[in-house]
Amino acid sequence: MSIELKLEHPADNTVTVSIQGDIDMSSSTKVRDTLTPLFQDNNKAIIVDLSGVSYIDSSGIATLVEGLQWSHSNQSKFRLASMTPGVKDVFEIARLLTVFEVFDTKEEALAP
Amino acid sequence: MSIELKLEHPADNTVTVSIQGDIDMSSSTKVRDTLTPLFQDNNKAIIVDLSGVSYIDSSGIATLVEGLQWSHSNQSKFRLASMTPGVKDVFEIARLLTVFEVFDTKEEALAP
Amino acid sequence: MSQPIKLSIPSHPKYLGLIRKVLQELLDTHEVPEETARRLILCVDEACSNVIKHSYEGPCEEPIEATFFFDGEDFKVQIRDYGKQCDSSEIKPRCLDTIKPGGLGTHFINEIMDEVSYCTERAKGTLLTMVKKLKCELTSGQEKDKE
Amino acid sequence: MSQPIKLSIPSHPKYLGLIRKVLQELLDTHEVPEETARRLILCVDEACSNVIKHSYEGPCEEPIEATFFFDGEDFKVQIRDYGKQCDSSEIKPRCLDTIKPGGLGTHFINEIMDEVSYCTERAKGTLLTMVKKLKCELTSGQEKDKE
Ligand SMILES: Nc1ncnc2c1ncn2[C@@H]1O[C@H](COP(=O)(O)OP(=O)(O)O)[C@@H](O)[C@H]1O
Ligand SMILES: Nc1ncnc2c1ncn2[C@@H]1O[C@H](COP(=O)(O)OP(=O)(O)O)[C@@H](O)[C@H]1O
Repeated sequence: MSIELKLEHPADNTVTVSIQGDIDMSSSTKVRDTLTPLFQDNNKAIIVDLSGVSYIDSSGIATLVEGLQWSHSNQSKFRLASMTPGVKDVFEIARLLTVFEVFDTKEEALAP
Repeated sequence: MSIELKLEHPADNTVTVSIQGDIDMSSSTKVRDTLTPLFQDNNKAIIVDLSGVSYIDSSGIATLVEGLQWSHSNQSKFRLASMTPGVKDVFEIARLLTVFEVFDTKEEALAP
Repeated sequence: MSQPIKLSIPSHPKYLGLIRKVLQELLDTHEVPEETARRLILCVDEACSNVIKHSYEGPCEEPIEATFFFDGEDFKVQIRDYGKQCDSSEIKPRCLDTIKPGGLGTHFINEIMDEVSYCTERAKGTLLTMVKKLKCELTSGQEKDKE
Repeated sequence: MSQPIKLSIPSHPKYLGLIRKVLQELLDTHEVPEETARRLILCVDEACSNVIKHSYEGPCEEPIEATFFFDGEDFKVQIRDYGKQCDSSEIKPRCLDTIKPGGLGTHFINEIMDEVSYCTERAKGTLLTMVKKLKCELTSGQEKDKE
């Protein structure tokens, strides 16, 4: 049930965050604690790999919206990759699927 | 949660029963309904492959004990193969691990 | 109507996974299609999160009681807490036009469920009742199978 | 002692899987070692099966209530039914010397649990209380990790 996050730096000023586990009220704090420091760096692109996430609730969405807000105010990229059907459905009901930059794979999300 | 049973006839008068799923009070009837007809045939060896069973309770054990009784009264073989640690532990607490013929693999159980 | 399944957990996020597992298992037993099951689980998770956040104002040892009913073609879930009461008209989603964090839980519940009502007519706490009509869902699931 | 987790199911074998899942999840949350968890799940499953078979004399819509407590180093579970009462001295394993089907459930419970008591001092039904001291288990689990 515990969540795991893995950071990688595939290019300069680019970081990928791979999340493994359910994102709910008990784990979204850990996701925020990992993402927030990235917003303060000189990062130009953050890619969140959601392939290991089969469940996300509104607290998880809220955390990702913070990334979106950072990208808008810093002319940076905040991209979501590899959503599972369950997670995609939640984004759809939240009417946020077209608001985020969403990619089928991490590789596509990494392309400039 | 539902249980699945597969029958094979690797040799004359020999049948293997592979079980997939938890054996509890809700599914042991299905195990019995599969095993009982085999006791009435001219079978000389029944091998039960338990590799797909991670949970067994006393009703499941009772069903397998019926196989043991059949083998004793018919000079036939009733062998158990590939117990998972959870199932082996239950047999141990029931003090039945040494009473049954237990094999690590289905192949070993098939050797005469 | 058959006997309900009841689960009572302390008001703490660490038990949300447990309540989701129970509901998943229960919906599986009743052969509710996967997508519908996922959405119902989301609603129950959001309702319990709101109890923890708003009714009990943070994790504590007070109970959250969930009761699940299968009533013919209806799936009904009730979430009972013994925390702070509020005017049920205050429990509503914000306007979603601005993109900002928060305020989505009640939106999910209202979008997914067919009936939602909050009742505070009791000494303490709130009883949330949510109903989902499964008939169309089950039929559309079967239709899909036929394809 | 922290607030218990309660689960109520109808007296039917199809819900035994649900109760095992709940307990597995709960024992995971409390980091109970895998082997101990498996054995505790077996006891609860056997106790519920016995309620279905003996107290309610077959599947029905009456409730089985399970309550799980973590009390310091003790794990306590109570199983409450509202069925037929019997003299608690009658609830006991048969002699295991003869190999025959049946009569193992209470043996498992007595072997695995540290305390077992059946109480019928109530208008209807029975309250079974089982306690497992986790201290030694948790320590031996940690010892194994060190090896
Ligand atoms: N169980 C509750 N008790 C009291 N107020 C609630 C409850 N659930 C929701 N609310 C109110 O409804 C608002 C919207 O809830 P929601 O859409 O879940 O978003 P959020 O919880 O992120 O604010 C909350 O901000 C709160 O004021
Ligand atoms: N909940 C119960 N209510 C009444 N009698 C019980 C209950 N549980 C067990 N018993 C009695 O104890 C005996 C032994 O139970 P058990 O070891 O589980 O084996 P089995 O149920 O296969 O007979 C049962 O045959 C029954 O007479």
